Amino acid sequence: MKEWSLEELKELICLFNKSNLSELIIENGENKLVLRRGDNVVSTPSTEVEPKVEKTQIIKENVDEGVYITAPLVGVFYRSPAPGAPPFVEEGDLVEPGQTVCIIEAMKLMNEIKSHVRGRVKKVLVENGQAVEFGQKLFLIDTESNV
Amino acid sequence: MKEWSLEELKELICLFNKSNLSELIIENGENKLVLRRGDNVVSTPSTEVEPKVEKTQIIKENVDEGVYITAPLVGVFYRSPAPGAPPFVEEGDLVEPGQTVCIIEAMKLMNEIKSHVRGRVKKVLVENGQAVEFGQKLFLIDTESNV
Amino acid sequence: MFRKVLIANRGEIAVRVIRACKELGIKTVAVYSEADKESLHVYMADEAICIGPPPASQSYLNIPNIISAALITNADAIHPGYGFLAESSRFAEICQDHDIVFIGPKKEVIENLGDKARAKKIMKEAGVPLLPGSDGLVEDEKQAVKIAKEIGFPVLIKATAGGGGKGMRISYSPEELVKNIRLAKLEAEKNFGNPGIYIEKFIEEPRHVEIQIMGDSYGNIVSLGERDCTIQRRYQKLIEESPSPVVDKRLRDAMSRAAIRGAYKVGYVGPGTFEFLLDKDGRFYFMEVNTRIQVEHTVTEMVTGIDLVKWQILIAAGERLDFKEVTLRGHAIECRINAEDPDNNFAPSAGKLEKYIPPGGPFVRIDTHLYEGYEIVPFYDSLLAKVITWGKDRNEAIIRMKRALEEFVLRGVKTTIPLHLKILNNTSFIKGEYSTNFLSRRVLVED
Amino acid sequence: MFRKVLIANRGEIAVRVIRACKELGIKTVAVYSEADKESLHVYMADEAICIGPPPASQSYLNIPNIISAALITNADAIHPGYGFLAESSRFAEICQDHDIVFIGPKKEVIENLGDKARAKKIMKEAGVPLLPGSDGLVEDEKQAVKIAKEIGFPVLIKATAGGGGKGMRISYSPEELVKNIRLAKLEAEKNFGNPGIYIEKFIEEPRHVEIQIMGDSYGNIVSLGERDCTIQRRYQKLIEESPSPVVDKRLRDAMSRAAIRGAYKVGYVGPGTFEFLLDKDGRFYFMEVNTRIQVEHTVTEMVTGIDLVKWQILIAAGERLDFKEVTLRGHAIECRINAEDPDNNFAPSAGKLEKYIPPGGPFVRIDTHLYEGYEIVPFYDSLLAKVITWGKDRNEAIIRMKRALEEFVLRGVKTTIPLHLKILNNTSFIKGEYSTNFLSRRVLVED
Repeated sequence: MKEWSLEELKELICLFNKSNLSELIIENGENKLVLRRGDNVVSTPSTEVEPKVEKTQIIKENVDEGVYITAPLVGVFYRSPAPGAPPFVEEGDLVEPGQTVCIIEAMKLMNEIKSHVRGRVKKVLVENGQAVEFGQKLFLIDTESNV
Repeated sequence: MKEWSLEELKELICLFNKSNLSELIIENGENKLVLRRGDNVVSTPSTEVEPKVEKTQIIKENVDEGVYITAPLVGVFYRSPAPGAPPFVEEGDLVEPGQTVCIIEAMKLMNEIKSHVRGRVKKVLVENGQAVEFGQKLFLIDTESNV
Repeated sequence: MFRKVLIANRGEIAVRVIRACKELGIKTVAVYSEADKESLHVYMADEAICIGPPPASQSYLNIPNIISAALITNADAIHPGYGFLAESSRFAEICQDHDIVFIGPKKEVIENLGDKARAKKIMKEAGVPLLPGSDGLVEDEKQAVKIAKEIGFPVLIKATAGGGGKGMRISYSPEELVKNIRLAKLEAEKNFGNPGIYIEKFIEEPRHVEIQIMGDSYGNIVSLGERDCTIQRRYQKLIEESPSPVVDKRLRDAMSRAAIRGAYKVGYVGPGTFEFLLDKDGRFYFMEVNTRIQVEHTVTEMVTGIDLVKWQILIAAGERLDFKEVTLRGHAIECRINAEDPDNNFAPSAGKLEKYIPPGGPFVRIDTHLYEGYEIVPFYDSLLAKVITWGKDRNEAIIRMKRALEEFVLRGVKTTIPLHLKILNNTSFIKGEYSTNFLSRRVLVED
Repeated sequence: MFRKVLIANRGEIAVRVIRACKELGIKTVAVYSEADKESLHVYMADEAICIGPPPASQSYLNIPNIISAALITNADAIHPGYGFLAESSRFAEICQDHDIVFIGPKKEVIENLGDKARAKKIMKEAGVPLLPGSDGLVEDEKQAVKIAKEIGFPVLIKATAGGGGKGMRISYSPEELVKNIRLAKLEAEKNFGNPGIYIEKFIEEPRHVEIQIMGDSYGNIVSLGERDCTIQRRYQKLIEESPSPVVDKRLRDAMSRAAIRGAYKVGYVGPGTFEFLLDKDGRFYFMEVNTRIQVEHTVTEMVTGIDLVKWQILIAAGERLDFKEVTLRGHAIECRINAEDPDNNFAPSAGKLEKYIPPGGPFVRIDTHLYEGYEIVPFYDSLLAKVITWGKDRNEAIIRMKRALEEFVLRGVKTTIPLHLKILNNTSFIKGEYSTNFLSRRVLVED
């Protein structure tokens, strides 16, 4: 067998990459050329990526059962009117439109954030004292179930 | 067994790709060539990519019925050995491997271009006196029909 | 030095400021509207805070959310960029109230220079030449003719309640003036409900030439030469260059001295721009001061070798200028590439950038927030990218700009590149002979 | 002036030459191999001709196809770029035979300077300092010791048939020299079948400093200052800068004078590079002349403001240099970004550019053939892009380079950017204290 030049090998590898071969062996007396595809290279794209997409979709569907109360301004989120005081709402509580659900402190001013829907607090999504940006999800409210 | 050139290997891999073989082994004394199909490689893109491939193949068959003689060098294409002389080949002519089909002038040298296949000239794709680049299609040769 | 700077802006200038901060070793906070989630400044900054919905009034002009974003991220300083809150003395004051450094002049300076009448008064006191005029309303025709004779014809009659070019009339002689004053008063009464008019010298074929100055907190003020911003379309600058093709060393020095005098008078700190009208005889008249970094600061950077945005931040942090004068080398031109369709009356264009290949190679600079796949949103100004070229002389800079614009691939959105190429190929432009009406008189009429 | 130039190259340098031609108003012809069909130079040129299959031997080194491409497109001249045919006197001759201007020195000059022994002889005659040595083969140990004492220890024993660092031995004393000469002869006999050896002064911790000269056809030769190319990996330059942190005005002038003397001696026309070894005491020794535009010409452009590629073409077309001396302004650095994986023994990397956002902003230059979606092919050298930054001083240029490399988004291919950042953060590099073994001794060992 001939001796493969670097250029030819490069091209051969390129070709092999594009093909759907798993193995290429050229033997000629003492000389032998073997190209073998890496397992993980092959398997990864199909099995790994697809479920990911599915998963997020599933999560979204599970999670989305309800509506969000989002931050209408940037600031620090507080669950209760004062340190030590009980939170405005707890998970499981029923909220009415106009009911204060939290405070966001911005520029030293305490802004009461009110619910715009009627429903049950399914999840509190931000910790007390955490900074929030505009539009950040604060509460998930279940408006569907029998309230 | 002969020594495989890169060009031949390319063609072989191409052929193998299109076939439904899973393995091709050519052994001849000391020489051995093995092509093996990757299982997973085939399966993943198959659902997505295959229909596309089929389509191009169909189109290709309609349009391409035959093989191309391409320019092996850059230069000016001449159909006849001298101005005023009859062309080497006309559409409809039968060509044999090794038969001169045109001249490409490069650096003031006249290079006779020979056919590598047997078949009938289906189409002359370049005009006399036109400049051609490497790989440019010059003639379409019908190798299938009864010649 | 600051540890963290919040950039209260978007687009290319936000990217520009982030770059300066990175070179200074300062952490950055980007703020963005919901429309700008995918914008480059959001990716480039160390932190990013959403401050509101797409309309600027609710996001990039939303002072409480911006201040709050600075407070929750512990930013030491806010860089306002240009536009939006850059010249808001109220914003500067609120920053100060919250112990955040506003990267710009003191609020009093912004106020004094932001009010045109007050700014002119200060500059007059500082000995900066103003446009001669009636220095107030004109009462009758006799007074008008007297003033006009003093300042010399032609003169411009302006309605005190007018604006944007409305209610203006040019007069070349006393007779014309008397006639026009009557008409102007009538028109002003009718259109603005106020017949008050005043007179100013009319500059024929003026050029917009501005002086870039930089002051520190220790009383040092340096001029970085001029920029010629004469090429405009409806008062929007399109092409800027430095140096100006009509300014020689003597004039540059005179304009620089005037600007520095004015800057001293107000105690100017940071980069500032003194805008002048320049007439055919090389006389210049103060127009206004821009108390911020300008879009076209880039051309000054290219000819001086000085990074203006880095210096702006350094000065705000209390650093001292380390140069007393600058040397201009070669010539720089900037073209503002807008998402507008010049073939369709400059209608704004939005859409996804399908293909994006910026120009490159020697002496070509791109300031942009674009990347391939970016969705151009229609909510803000239409500036897509600034292409800046440098050349050993003006001719090389022009030719290089043509080369750069021709290799710029921007697929998926209409841009002003064809208009720029038309200007760059125009003989009057190439000769440097043009005034503010260049575009309407020499380029757009051809269409 | 030429009407049409064919560029016998690919990648970033083909793009660079096309840009120069565009600025000169010259039409361009790109040639490309089948693997480069989608390459940027093919899109940017006015015409493009496929000249062969992917292997360079059959395409970019295929002289008949390249000449033929020039003939069928009526190109006046061929620019060879660097690498491939750039220093082939045979190619230069064939161009001449076909009345095509080869944009480079005359073939005799390429031949004289391409032969290392002949080049050294000429330079010696011109008074350019060479590395002191045995001036031919060393016969016996006695002679060797005598020569070594003359030139001073340490000395390097080299096998005349060796190369690439093979068959070299350093000796610090006469005793060591005697011992090493025996061993070296034995080794040379064994390894190369030729026991011939010679002696050269050994430079400890040398720096690679090169002088860029430019000559025209009228006997004018100008030096454009030096470039420091000391940062190398296996004789491949990685980072280049101008000026060199260890060259002062006196040394620059001395090296420039030497290079100009050498260039005069051979009648050099066009841009050329005189490579020197510089020792710790500021003595410099001629190594070789590169008779082409170099990869790192960019840093010279940034500090001189002179477009070297444009001048190369102008000079080939018979133009006269219009400058006699140059002023260096600030500092410029170039990083060569290669498609190699520094974490995997610099294995070449190929693949599709999934995401590509080049750095931009002030004083950052990118020379590249990349664009988003481009497929990096494995057939040619691994240079992806050159990032060049300019700063008012070396420190600013370094900081700016870090900023630029950190904002460079190249997804889909492994690059040497992490290695560059490691170098830029290295204290010895920042101080400018490093020699040719810097990378192996100071950076790569840390891994």
